[in-house]
Amino acid sequence: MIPSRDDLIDFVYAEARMLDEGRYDEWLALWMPEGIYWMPLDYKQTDPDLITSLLYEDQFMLRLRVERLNGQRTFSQKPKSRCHHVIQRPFVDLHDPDANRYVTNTSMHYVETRLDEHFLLALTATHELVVAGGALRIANKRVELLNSDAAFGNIQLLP
Amino acid sequence: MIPSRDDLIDFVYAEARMLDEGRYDEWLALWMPEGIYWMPLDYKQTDPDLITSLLYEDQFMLRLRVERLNGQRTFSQKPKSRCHHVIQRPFVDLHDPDANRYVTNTSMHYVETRLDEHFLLALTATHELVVAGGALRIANKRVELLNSDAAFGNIQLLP
Amino acid sequence: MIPSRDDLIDFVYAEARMLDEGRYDEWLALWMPEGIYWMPLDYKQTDPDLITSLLYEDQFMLRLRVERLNGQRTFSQKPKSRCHHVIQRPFVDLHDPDANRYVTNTSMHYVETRLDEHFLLALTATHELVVAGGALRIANKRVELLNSDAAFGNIQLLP
Amino acid sequence: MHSIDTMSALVQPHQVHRDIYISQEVYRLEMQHLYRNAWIFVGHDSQVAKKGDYYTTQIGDQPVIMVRHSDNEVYVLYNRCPHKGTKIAIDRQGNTGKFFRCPYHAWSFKTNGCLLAIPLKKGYEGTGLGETESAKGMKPVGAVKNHRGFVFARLAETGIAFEAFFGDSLSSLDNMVDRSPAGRLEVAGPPLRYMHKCNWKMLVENQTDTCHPMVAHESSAGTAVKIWDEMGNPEPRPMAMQIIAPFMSPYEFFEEMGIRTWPNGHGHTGVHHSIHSDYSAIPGYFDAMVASYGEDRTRAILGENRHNTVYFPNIMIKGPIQQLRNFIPLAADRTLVESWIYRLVDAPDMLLARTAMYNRMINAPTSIVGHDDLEMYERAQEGLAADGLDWVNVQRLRTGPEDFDAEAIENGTTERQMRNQFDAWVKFMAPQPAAAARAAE
Amino acid sequence: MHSIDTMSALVQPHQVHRDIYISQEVYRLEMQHLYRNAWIFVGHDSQVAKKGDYYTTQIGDQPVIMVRHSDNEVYVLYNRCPHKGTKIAIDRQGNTGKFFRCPYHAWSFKTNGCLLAIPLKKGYEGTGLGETESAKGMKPVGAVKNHRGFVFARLAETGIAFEAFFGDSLSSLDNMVDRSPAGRLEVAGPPLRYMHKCNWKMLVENQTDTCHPMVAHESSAGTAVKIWDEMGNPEPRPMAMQIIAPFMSPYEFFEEMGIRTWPNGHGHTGVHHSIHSDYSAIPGYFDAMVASYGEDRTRAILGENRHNTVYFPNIMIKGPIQQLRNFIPLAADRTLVESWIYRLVDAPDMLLARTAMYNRMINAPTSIVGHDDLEMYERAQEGLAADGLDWVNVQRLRTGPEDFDAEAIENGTTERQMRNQFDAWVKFMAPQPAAAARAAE
Amino acid sequence: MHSIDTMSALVQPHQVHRDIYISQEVYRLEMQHLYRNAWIFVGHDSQVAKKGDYYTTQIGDQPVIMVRHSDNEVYVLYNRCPHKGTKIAIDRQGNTGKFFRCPYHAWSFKTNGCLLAIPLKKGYEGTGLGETESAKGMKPVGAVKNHRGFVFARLAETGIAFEAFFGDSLSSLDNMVDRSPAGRLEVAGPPLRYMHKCNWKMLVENQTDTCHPMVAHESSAGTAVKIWDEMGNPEPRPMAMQIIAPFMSPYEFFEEMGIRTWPNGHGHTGVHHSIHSDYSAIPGYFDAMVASYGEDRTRAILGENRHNTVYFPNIMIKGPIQQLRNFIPLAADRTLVESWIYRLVDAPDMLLARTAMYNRMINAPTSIVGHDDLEMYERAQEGLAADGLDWVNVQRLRTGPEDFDAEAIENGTTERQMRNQFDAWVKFMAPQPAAAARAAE
Ligand code: FES
Ligand code: FES
Ligand code: FES
Ligand SMILES: [Fe+3]
Ligand SMILES: [Fe+3]
Ligand SMILES: [Fe+3]
Repeated sequence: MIPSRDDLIDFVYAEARMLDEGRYDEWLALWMPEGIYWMPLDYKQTDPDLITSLLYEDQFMLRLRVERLNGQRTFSQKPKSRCHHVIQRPFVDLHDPDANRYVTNTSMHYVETRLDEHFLLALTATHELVVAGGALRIANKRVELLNSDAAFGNIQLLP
Repeated sequence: MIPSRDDLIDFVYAEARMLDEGRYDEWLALWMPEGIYWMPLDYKQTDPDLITSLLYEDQFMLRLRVERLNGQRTFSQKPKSRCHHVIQRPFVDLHDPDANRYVTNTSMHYVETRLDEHFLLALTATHELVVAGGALRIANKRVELLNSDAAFGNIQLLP
Repeated sequence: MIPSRDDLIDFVYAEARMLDEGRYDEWLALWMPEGIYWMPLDYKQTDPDLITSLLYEDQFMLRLRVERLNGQRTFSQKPKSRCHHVIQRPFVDLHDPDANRYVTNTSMHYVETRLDEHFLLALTATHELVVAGGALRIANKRVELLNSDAAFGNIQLLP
Repeated sequence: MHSIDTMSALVQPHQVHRDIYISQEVYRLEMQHLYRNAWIFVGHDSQVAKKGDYYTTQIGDQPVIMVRHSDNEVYVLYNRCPHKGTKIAIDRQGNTGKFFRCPYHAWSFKTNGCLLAIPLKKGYEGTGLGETESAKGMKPVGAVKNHRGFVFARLAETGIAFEAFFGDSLSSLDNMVDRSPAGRLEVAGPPLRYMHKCNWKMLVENQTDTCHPMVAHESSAGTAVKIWDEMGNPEPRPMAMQIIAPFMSPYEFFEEMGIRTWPNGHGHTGVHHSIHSDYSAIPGYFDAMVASYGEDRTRAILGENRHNTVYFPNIMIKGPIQQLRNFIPLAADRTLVESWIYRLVDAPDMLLARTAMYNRMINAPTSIVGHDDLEMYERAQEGLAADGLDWVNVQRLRTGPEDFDAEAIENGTTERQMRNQFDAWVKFMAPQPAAAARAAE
Repeated sequence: MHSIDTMSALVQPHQVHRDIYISQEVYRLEMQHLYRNAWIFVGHDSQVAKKGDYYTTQIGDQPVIMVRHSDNEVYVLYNRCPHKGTKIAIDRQGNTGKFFRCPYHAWSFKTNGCLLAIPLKKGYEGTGLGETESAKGMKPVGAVKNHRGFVFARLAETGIAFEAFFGDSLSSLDNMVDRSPAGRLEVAGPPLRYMHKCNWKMLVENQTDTCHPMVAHESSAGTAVKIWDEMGNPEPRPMAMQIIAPFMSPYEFFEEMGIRTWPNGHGHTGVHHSIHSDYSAIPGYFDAMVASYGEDRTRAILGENRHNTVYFPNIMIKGPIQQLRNFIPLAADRTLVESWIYRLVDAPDMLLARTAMYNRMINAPTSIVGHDDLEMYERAQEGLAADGLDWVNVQRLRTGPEDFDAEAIENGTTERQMRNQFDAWVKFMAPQPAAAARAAE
Repeated sequence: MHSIDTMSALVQPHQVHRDIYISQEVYRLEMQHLYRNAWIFVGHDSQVAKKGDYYTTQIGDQPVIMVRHSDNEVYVLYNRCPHKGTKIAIDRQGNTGKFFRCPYHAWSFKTNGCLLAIPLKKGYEGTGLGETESAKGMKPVGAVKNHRGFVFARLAETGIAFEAFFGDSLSSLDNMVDRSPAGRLEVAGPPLRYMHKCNWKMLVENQTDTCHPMVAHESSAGTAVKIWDEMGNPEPRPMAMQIIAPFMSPYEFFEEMGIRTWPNGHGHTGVHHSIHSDYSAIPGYFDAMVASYGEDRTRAILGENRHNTVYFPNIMIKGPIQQLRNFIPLAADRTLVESWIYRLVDAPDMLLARTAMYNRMINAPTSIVGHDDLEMYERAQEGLAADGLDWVNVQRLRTGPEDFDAEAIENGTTERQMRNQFDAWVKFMAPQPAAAARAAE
């Protein structure tokens, strides 16, 4: 199966919706086993390994994050946070069926709220997608906050 | 006339623009006579009737709302508020020409401003559309604020 | 070359991305020599000349603005500001190949950040485009802030 | 600089000083004295129907938890762990089972606040923990009273008794409850939460301000009447029109409506009739009432059409539609208004449907009527910053000295109830007499 | 803790204490004393051209309305209803017809503030309302003066007279107005509104700070010159270059420009020439002036090229380009700058076009030149939090005692005008002499 | 109202008054006294490796610049221009070459702060500028000490000496540095910056609060263990599990871990072992250490597994993983936490990789473990507003009088280190003895 550019774009829209609707099992199922969710700390950071990131998580950590959200003793989630994306139409930066590599670039605003507080993050997501098992999958996802080096309070859900 | 998915999407974009440009007569004309504009108060609220909503308005109430905005003695609108939408591409959740039922789901940010104040609402709108008189019409519109149970000041215009 | 509606839309997306990525030389190259970037001060302002605007700049002023950003002695840009757009799908308001005139209308949110501060502007951009040298060019760009008459701190980069 | 001793100087019989609305110092003194000495509404016991159910809220600026204990009584506890101060509960409501457990170090407490257990307790042997306040557990407030489902509390250990504080004003609350064939109300959903950038007292005064509707609400109610006119006044008028149209009633209507004041700052509009009088009857309701109360008693109950009853200091109820509004003071210039509605147990749903419609039409942040009012409050909060005039006038229909310790009924456009509130304000801002204290024991 | 008595200690001849900029207490004292005692700019009478036209603004922290009364005079009233304090008008401007009507209970007032009517007035019979301040209506400020279209007001009932306060400094204002062949200005559109997170005095001082342009504006003006160079300096230079290039003038230019100070804190740069001197002539303008004034007078008027004239405490005008900047103090660390421009009646539009361009290029929140300055102010506001040094230095070219009651002209790089402002600051922060008060009657 | 004299009354041996956490007045007094008298962490000298390198930060509420001077020493200067107060540098870091230049009027300063030049200097001839503080340039702080790369400063001119203040507690810092085969650390990237709406002391106390992990972190660490279980506990456990699992260790583990306190408020957990003990060995590291130190010394260095070492008042280091956390007080209810990591020069990258992972997993605003803790702090900040109880309890394992001037080792679950901090808090909030001052000369 060779995804069209629209397939890639639809995939990114659908992924954001899964997160907003809290459909985390479906969301985890989108990932390749080696997939990494990376949110750099430094602006234009290139090294994920030897300097700190905000997130650099494999499937185990992502699963832990998701399961924790529903834990009975997860006090920072009583009451629960909610999140919401408004994403601009993704750019398809790479569409290479032969290499089975697809890359999109998406500007978005992410709002997270809990009780009477809420905050907005302006960010750009880069999705590395591949086709596996006849469907698109996330090989890697990089989320760059416009002000990644600013001071933040809790960011509890996932942009 | 059978609307394409793009027709549905274009309709939602066009509706938001009418509201931002204050073309309220055109906007009211989009509605079916029985159409209800519903903005729940409770998160995931299902009952519009026996618990409070933020808005649950029929065509009479919507017309009242619109006419009031231009009243000479409408002090809360001197000076006038302005509003602005940035909407994500709508999802077409239902496209059923046989039943003449069409449903879209749209993430959006709504900004309202007056004098030096302004606020942003993150919300998801669900449009129930039908074809009537050869054109798309709003059968019902549901607007879910991400933080519908938060405390708000005046929200004077319409998301 | 006759641009399709999608070409016009893609152009507006691409322009916003250039600004966010600081590709200013490319961006300046998009403009016609007589092109004016206008940001009115008054709501629905019609006269750019005899009352004040926030911006009404020709190519010389835009080039000055861009070169200043990288100056060694530009203290208000040490550290640098960053900006980010999330734009709604542009409306094509005019598509007139015969007159070689094309107009789009685009709702967008603009976020600018520096150090720990950031602010969001809700605005609507009107692009007047023409085809020149076989490519789309900006004949004029008008940016209307929803609250253009509000009080602002520094707005250092370009929506 | 204000102090507790200067407070009485802010109130004159015919006017009050603007600092009462704009001074943050006065606000702090209100929290320390008025909101400690007076009985404050906490919540409705149907919000904590089952044992272990809790609801987190505040009394003045004090975070508290209302909880149903194993003895089935409702307790009100400070929301503060006696170990290091952590709030025990953050959710607006929930069920904690048989005990509370602090999320930080797991000290646990019975639902009446008593300390239940401390992990690794041996660490406190020989430390004298037992002599500290901390060992007592979560502290309860000074006094709690559940009046037919409505829970009030007094923070102060001693002070005026519940009955002495409210006296005959409870007749409005009773009438609201009596309107249920079962004599019981149940909360219906969450409240509207409407933020006001103004002082809380402006909202309370507005509840008996009968000279503003035809002016301030002309934009909403007046337009509604106009549109209905253009539509040819079709009958029957829909609920929406029944609700909004009366806001345009003429001055005479409000004059004749009448206002009653009770001691300690309580009072109500609508002695003789109200904007709620002409709501069309709901099928089946009258019969259900008669079945419970008999016809005479039913007519007596439904005959009351009290409009707004103010319970000093900061709530208002509408008996005929089972609505309660809580004006929560957050700062001198910040008030959160919660608007609650209640179901009349055993009455037809249609009454609740009308009440829900009233709540959203009139009191939502999205309500056109609410916009009219908020605009006035926020304009006043800003206007009072002007040095042009230090006093706010409240003397309409005050032709001589007034005795607020006596119940009185007057012309519906008097500002007497506002004066009554300020009389009580001075009384409960002051140190409370030991006598009253004894009485409360 | 600061009090009115400690204020003079904050000012020394050669330096001022940082608390003058960063203490919120000092800010409050400024609002209560300085902004009451001094004459403050309110607006231009062309903003309220017709009877009933009003414009809402503030004097210090006082909300006021400037309105054209039926007698065609301009009145300045506190924007506060005498009933319960509601702001009478919220729009920035409008026309209220023959009277103001409060939106809350419809009390109405003539456009000079006098109470006109109260609905259901009989409700006040026998109440003694007549004896209250409220019965007088909307209160006017202490004194108002319309000087050739520019409206100033003094909040205090008594105090220094307008002429005594401004004296010969009015020559700058007069020159700006004289530049209209009709001797009249008209406001041209809304002002730029630029928020500064710094103290208002930093902005006022910057108006005569002639040692900063070549440094702080190198990034904008310097880059402009560089680019123009690269383009081969084509002539004629466009307006934009004529406007921005002079910011890079050398120190000598500013030294020779000269600075004049007048009593009571007023003063200006550009005694002999200014950055506005070399603006290219506008076709038809000179002839129009000669037609009105004759040639000699015309040359005299246009010969003045005063750069920035500071009217103490908080405005600056640029006569040659008809611009006025109002530095509105919102807090110790918050200042709103409004930049207004005016049309020279009967002069060619091209002059106004240049002025509009100057305004947006130099003073907009989007202006690269504005960015240079704001960065300095906000850095200073933060830097003054450092305990390293308690004083701000203002002693450039102060070689001995100075008498600010005498007009003086000095080297253009002196900080004398800053010192002059602080001399006036101490004077008008203090209680005003009764003598001056009498003089004002 | 609080004053410096009332501070000691806020601390009792077994409990501390809530105002220590919630009073903004107490916060201001802390800035004026505690943060002036104590030695505060500024930064690591590898952040300013080359001459002219600077780093902008703060000491308490004072903006300062750490800079490498031409003599290769690190200086700490107030970030404030002596002319008009402009901050000299705004970037978080940079290189200024041979001198600083103020962006407003171009006064320039050597990198040790001394005034270098003033443009148009003749303007100050005969003004007496030389006699002012301004002429001295950018003011340096009272005292600076670079201990093996870690730069500390004391704002006060006189006071306790560095060695007297830290004493034997430096053994933790030394051990962290010794873990580099080269005996040197280098900063690795920017710090995490995590905003907390709570008092800074809550965070410092939490560093030795060994009774909270198994409770507050059950949600994160407990869930990790559970998931790993479901996966059948595959070995070897990945780094992530090695890092997070120990948070669920039982009380016994923390009891036996032990706590040591030193005079002046310093102390650490993990005397005998810690949650870092069982990290799997990193290939090549041990050999590299032996090559530098020999085997015995290497075993001694790596044998130390101190968990958290608190350096009073506001930093914590983790020697085994080369992490430093700076709890920066912004207000009574606002604290910015910076979490820094360092590279062990000449050690394998894998150690730094593990440290970077620890930092993001445990201390990022996006960290699930961080969410657990912040929730507790912010709940406590709000809960302390409750009047229910004025005191915060700190008496675990305090069975009698304690002498904090003597080093002590106790059961790992004691709150002695918290008490030790408050003992030092009282000491350094008070005026410092001249004796100590002399000692410092
Ligand atoms: S704070 Fe509640 S148990 Fe420690
Ligand atoms: S407040 Fe203005 S009329 Fe009542
Ligand atoms: S403020 Fe630094 S040189 Fe003037
Ligand atoms: Fe009302
Ligand atoms: Fe400047
Ligand atoms: Fe922890």
